[in-house]
Amino acid sequence: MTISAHAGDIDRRLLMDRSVTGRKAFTLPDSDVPEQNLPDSSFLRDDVELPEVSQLEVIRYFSVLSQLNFSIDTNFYPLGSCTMKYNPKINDELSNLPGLADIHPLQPDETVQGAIRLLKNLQDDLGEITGLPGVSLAPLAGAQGEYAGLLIARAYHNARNDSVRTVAIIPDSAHGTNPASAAMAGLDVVTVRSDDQGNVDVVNLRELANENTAVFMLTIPSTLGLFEPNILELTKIIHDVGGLVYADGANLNALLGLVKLGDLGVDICHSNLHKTFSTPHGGGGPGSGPVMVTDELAKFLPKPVAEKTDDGYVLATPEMSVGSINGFHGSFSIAVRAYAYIKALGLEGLQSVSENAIISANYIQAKLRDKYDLAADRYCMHETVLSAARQKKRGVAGLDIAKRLLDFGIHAPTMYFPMIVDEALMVEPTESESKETLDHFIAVMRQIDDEVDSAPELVHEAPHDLPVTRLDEATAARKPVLRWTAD
Amino acid sequence: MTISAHAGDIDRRLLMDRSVTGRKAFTLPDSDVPEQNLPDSSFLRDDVELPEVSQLEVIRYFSVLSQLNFSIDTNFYPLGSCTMKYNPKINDELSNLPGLADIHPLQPDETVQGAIRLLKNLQDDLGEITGLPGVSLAPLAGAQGEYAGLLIARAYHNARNDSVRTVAIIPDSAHGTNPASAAMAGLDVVTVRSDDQGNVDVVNLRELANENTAVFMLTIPSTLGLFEPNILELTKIIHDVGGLVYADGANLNALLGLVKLGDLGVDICHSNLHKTFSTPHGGGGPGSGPVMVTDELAKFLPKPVAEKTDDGYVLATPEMSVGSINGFHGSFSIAVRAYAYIKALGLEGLQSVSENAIISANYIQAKLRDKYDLAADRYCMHETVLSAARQKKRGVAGLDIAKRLLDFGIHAPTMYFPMIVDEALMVEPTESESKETLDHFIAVMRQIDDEVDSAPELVHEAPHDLPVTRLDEATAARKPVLRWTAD
Amino acid sequence: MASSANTSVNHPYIPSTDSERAEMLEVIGVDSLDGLLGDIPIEHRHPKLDIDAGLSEQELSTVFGSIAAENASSSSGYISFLGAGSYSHYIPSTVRSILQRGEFVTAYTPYQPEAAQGTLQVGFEFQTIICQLTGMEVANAGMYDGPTAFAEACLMAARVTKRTKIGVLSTADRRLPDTLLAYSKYQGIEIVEISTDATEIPDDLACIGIQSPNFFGEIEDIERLTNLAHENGALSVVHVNPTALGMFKAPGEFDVDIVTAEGQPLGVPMAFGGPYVGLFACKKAHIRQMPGRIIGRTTDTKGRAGYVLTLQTREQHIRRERATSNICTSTQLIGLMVTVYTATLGKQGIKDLASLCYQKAHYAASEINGLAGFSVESLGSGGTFFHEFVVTCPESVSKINAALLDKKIIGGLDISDRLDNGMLVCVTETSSKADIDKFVQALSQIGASA
Amino acid sequence: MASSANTSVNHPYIPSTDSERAEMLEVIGVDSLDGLLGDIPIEHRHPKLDIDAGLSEQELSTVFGSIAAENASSSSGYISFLGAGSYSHYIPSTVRSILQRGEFVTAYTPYQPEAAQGTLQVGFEFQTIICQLTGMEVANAGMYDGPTAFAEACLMAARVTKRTKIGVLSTADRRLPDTLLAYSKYQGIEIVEISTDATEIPDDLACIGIQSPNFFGEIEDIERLTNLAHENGALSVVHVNPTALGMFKAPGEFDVDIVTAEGQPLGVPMAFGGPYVGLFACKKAHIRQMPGRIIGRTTDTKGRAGYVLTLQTREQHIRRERATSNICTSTQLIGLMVTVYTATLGKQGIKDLASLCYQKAHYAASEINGLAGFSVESLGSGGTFFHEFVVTCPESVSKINAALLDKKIIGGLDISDRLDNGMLVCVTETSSKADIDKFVQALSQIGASA
Ligand SMILES: Cc1ncc(COP(=O)(O)O)c(C=O)c1O
Ligand SMILES: Cc1ncc(COP(=O)(O)O)c(C=O)c1O
Repeated sequence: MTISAHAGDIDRRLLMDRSVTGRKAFTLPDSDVPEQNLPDSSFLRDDVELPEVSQLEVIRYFSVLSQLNFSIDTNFYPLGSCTMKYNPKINDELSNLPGLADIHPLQPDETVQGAIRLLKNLQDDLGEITGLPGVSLAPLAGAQGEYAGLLIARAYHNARNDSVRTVAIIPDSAHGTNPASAAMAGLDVVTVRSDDQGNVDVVNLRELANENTAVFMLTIPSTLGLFEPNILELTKIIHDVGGLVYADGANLNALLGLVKLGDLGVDICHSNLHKTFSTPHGGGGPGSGPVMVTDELAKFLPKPVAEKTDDGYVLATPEMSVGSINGFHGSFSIAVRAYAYIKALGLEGLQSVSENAIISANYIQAKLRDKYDLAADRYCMHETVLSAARQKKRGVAGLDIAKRLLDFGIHAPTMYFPMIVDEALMVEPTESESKETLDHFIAVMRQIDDEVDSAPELVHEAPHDLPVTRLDEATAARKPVLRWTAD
Repeated sequence: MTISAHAGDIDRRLLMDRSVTGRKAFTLPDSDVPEQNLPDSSFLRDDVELPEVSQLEVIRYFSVLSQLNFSIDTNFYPLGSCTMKYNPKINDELSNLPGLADIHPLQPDETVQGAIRLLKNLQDDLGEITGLPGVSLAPLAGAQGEYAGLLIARAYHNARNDSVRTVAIIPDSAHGTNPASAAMAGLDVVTVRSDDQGNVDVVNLRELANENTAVFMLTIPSTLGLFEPNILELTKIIHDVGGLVYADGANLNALLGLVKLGDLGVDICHSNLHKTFSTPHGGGGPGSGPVMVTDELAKFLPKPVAEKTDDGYVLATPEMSVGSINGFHGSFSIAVRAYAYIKALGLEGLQSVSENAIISANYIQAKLRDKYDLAADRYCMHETVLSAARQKKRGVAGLDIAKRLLDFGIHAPTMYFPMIVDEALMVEPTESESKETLDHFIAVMRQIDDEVDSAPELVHEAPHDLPVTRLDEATAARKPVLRWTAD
Repeated sequence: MASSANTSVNHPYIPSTDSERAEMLEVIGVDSLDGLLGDIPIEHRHPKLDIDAGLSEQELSTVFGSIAAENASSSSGYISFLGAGSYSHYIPSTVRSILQRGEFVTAYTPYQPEAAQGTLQVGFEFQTIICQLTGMEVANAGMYDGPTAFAEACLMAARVTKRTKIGVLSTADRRLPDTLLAYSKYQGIEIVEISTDATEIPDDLACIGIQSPNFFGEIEDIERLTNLAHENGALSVVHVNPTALGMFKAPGEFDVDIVTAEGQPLGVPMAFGGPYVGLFACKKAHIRQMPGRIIGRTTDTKGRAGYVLTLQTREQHIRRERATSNICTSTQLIGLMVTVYTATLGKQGIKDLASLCYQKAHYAASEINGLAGFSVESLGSGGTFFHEFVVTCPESVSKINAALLDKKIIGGLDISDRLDNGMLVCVTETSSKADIDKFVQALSQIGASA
Repeated sequence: MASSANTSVNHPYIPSTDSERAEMLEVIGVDSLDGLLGDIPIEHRHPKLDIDAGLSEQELSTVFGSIAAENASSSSGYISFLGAGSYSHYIPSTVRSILQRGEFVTAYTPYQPEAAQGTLQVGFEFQTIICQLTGMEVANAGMYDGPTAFAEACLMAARVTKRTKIGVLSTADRRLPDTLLAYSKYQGIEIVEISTDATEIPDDLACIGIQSPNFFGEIEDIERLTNLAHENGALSVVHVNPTALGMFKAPGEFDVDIVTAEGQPLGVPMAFGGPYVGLFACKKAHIRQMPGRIIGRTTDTKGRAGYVLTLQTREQHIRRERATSNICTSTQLIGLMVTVYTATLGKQGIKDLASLCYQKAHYAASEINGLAGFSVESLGSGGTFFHEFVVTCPESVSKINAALLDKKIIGGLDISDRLDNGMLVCVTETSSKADIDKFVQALSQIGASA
């Protein structure tokens, strides 16, 4: 058999296939205590079949694998709804400081005053930014923040003996976690329509809102990248029927210093620290999804909440807390990074983030609107949802365009979301990218539009030059192979 | 113009070409002291034209560039004479510890006892390994170690009023730094021939050695990867005429715990910590080239030398030191890494390094000798020098084979060195590489030999799939472009 | 053309300059940023914010240095005997080294598999390693943390069995039923406590949730309890400590249905409680009820192997309110840490590690047990413990811990809510014999003066 | 087949196992390792070595932790006012982040340019930045350190002028002539000291070597001295502090022939003195006499730009004993640090940094100058200093420094060998006003009790 001579064709054998009996990458120290009796052998297992490889092989294997990824550090990554911005390296360093990375979550409060102070300051800053001063940093990601928020809403209604409220009204454009979280919270999901401008249909909302309404979950700006022009009316409709307004803050990157959610009638929101506050996505987490609420709702927050007392900082459990939604105090190292980000930017910097995020998205939209349809033909906020409907008619799907972008070293936009937009390509450039990068992206998108007619096979079969071509996802799901096995 | 859609075709514009007025990657703190008067404006310059880029751009630019490199962390790198072994990650970490990375070289000795103790321990270990107990860690790389060693030899002869000794005898197989260092030391270089077995020609050496001989510079094992079978005779010849024997220890990786240079009649040697002692090569340094000498010569060592006294550890200047060969105390952070390497391996581990390095090289040699000529047809030490003479006759040069290896993700061997071997390809696998990697290399080398006949253009035009094809080195030298310029 | 966007500060994280902003605004066709904000109610635009001015990186370092210095940890000379769900282990340099690779750190969830084979292959390795460790057939790519993994496992058992009563062993860490409660509150689930020596269980249980080693460090009789569950049509959900699996029988050997764990001990810093990763493995039969991301192997159009997110119809972005969980962003990077950690330790290392923890903890236990007034207790699960054990003290643990703190020792966890004067002590390979002896001696002194 | 190679230990750094070794030995055709060692005199084979047994990584961490803890530094709460060739500066996170990339760290010298474009392009950037900073036409890719760069520059001047007498300004750091002496000892070179206010120089000088800011921190009159050199057919070699170039005129503005510098201030840890990087720039006319590696731009067979090592005929591996220097392994990775550092600071940052150092140092100087018994001295070069200055103290500097050390202050350098009771004080942006005030107050107390 000939060996492939393509420098990109790397050896992708799995660790267990590389394993050689007796090889090792690590040794443990010898025991320094007198030998202790082992338990009865019925308790004991045989070997654990973990890989046996050298230390160099560990480093080389994972280093080479890493190069197969696109990432912010190496690529423009305009993935809508995901806010793929620069993740400052200093924040990673600070989160790894001795004294922050090596403290135990159950240490007495007096031994972790710095840590709790940091959490308290971050709570305060997030409360200030959103205008919702009650903050718990416990939720481990956006979806958990949503769930915590819904628990709070339910606890609030229950506390008022208002227990018929079992409905969550959710726009048809919402992210999947919204209905999924609502279902976990035992709420029935009722969908409110979007109008032809991409806004929540006010009339429809008025029809749906009633004494069963527990909560209205609104994404601000919406998943179409639009700010609801009728926001005050929407929140009023809900409040008038006794419901609460939940804001999905995944898109907070558009709003820093420009508007406070609390001022708009929002009662509860979450924010993804791994989006707006620049903590690295890590290929799918860890995240952090703090939940912010009005003063009135603060007593329901999940535990813990950092507080300042006369004796110093403490981790407290709010009076009527919805309880523990996870093991300890949330994603502390992520909170450290987010706090560092806020401190580095300061007030003016935060405002500048949103201003530039908005200008960049609108610039792309303005430069591409002659070639690509827009989900809504108006100024957008921090992201623009294009539609490949026109290209689809010419034989090439949104998916193909997304894959073709990869050939140019540009990550694909979010595809086919929000679901209400035909052939959606959701582009979020973020404030981190330079005008040259935006111009390059625009030029590539225009070139791909040309290729739809001039070289459609280039687009259909893309990507051409990545470690793999398109993968057979159907077979993957039909005959799942989910782990290495000996054979 | 069409934009290239090859994911590998990255944007290689230089930083100055990316620079945009007003952009920045960093801010300095504001001054916290009362404003001071500036010097007369005649002292002051205009702006320094450094790049103006964002912080993300700094990270992305260098991250993407890094991926253009082959490296130990990502590739097999059997570059002969260079000992491209695994560079343990823990060593980098240890060298960056606060208390090691942030100490000033001129701090009082009593404030840096740990640092000096480490240097002293490393000196002792190197002295023990080489059998030459006088050690200075001052030299900043192998070549500087050579130069220091030659200064010592000259100082020794001068101290004996033996000042007619102005000749360095150097084998024709020697590395270029040997004659270059000898010239710097004001010595006349006389070349001793190698015999047809790759050994120093004893007869020739006897002819050349005389009362003018200051030093005989021998590489052990030789640059052909061979151990001089007549080593004891060679050193005796030199000692008999009153000369000193200098051993170039670049190839010490073959000898750890197997033989001590001092036992063989060597008076002075250097060792490249960036080879045998696993400190990273960094794309061409930093290195460290400690010089080791007999007790008798220790008083001539370059300063400083770490010593233990009753009052603790001190950095001392030997009695008749050849002086300061650089600014401070040598490559401290490199010494830290090398010391960590020795501590991690211990005696048995060090022996195992050389044993495995030797077995690996001989294994490759045994498996390739039917296809490739050998520089010397005998067992080698830690590296084997192949010759592409046979392939050359079939129309393909050693250089072509080296370049073709790159297509398989394997770094090329050292080419055309030692100069006495026709079409030399010097292969040093090191002990770090697994048998599978060696087998893969062997298979690729055999396949390339096939390609010499079956597909010579593949070999001639290699590499095919790297960021660049072969580069025009002639024009580079004829019309040097050595920096970015505005245009 | 004057533009209010000109007020934007130039910050290292934001490349656009004033003139570029002006240029872009002109292309967009507005005079200023405010031209784009028309949809935001004008009375609420540009509110006042009480946020400090930005800091330079050097200042940031100083500020965080002081914050870190206010905490007591091994780096400030403290020794600690806390465990109870978060453990101090030595993390190999390989883990930190790989964790610095921006290509892993700054990628998103691998929705475009062609551009994410690194993340995906690592996830597949992770799933493999979790299966090997637990002895289970399949695993997902990670949950938020141990307690949420346990809660989701119990809810999954409810879905699989179509029952609504969930039993949790009385010896479990209360964080497990507490999180389960928060996760199941509005789903008509009832949580009941099962005694560790129960020989009968309600016949409508969805599962028995067993923690082993339990909260008190002891190994539970997984086999007996699992059989008991199965006899009653319930599933067995076992929450393990993965380090213990280097030595103790894997749950897979006992026909357990779902295994969960806190992945933190496998190479993840304690970091004041997170981020961690929940491990989740189960029988293949239940795979379509499993929550979380799953990575599968497939082939590309050229027949080459590659990896993709699979079985996505379980997930919220497809199934929405009928998803198996609402989880989206999860813990891929922590999974990478676990993967590099276990690959580094390997077959021998995991064994040696478990043994070292066991030896040291048992040494500490026997020394403490020898002290007047202190005794090591078995809380009824047979008394075989791994690296945590319970000590009853001659006076309140809070007093003892305060006295220990003066000696720069962070004592074991005060569990007086579960046992009078009870302290839960954990010892791992990061405690030297000298540390243990120092602790024992301090206890002895404090005990003597009690 | 028994093989003595079987004694090899299995170590994480060595993958081969006993059976693999045996297999390989069989292919080679020997019974044991010793079969391959026949050329090594048998009586000297396998000597006894007094080297300790190996440590696990965890033990290694502990050992090095204690070593580091024996040193006093900012991380252990000391403040320091040492400079004199190695400077404390804040190093941006970008530098450390890029320095962790194994592709840069673990590559060799770029002898195969197709497989080393990363290293090469960075080197080209480095050369560019050194030219921009110094105002010179060309630069090489780095020397070992500042003093060796200076020594090589003087030797280069001797080659260019074919003269053998080298003048070094009296105000230079003695490390410069000392290293030059060691570098030139056997090359028939004579080193003479030139006074800073000299108006005449010997007419057979190869060069004047000028340090500016000089050892005492003061700016020299580079223009006048360069003119003086040129009038006498000598070259001008100027050794600068690169941080000062953020504010003070670049040597290139004064027709200087060769510029060298210690690159350490540009993002390189002080690390007890190394590794650092020597900066080296000169006029284009002299390029073929330049020592060290040089990277050039060229094109590949497809016409794409790429980078290669060039002008290699100057170097030892080609020219051997007639090379311009013996340097081989150099300081590429430190060059990367300098490149990332300067790219991060950028045009504005280097200016702000120089200004901050200047401001703080001048504040410190004026405060110290106001103390009884202390006075800030100008050593004859006009008195304009950058961030270092000389103080004469009321008693011996060694006593003062000992007293300062008790207060966790590492005082300035004792230069009593050059000036009675002289202390060389350095202040950079890493000293806060509070640090400076603490230092001043401590001096005042010590001075009062003197
Ligand atoms: C609009 C929206 N809501 C909610 C989420 C869920 O957040 P997370 O992934 O952090 O759970 C996301 C993220 O994907 C989102 O884009
Ligand atoms: C045999 C030999 N001698 C000397 C040297 C010079 O060592 P260095 O590059 O560290 O100056 C080398 C390294 O390239 C070498 O291989």
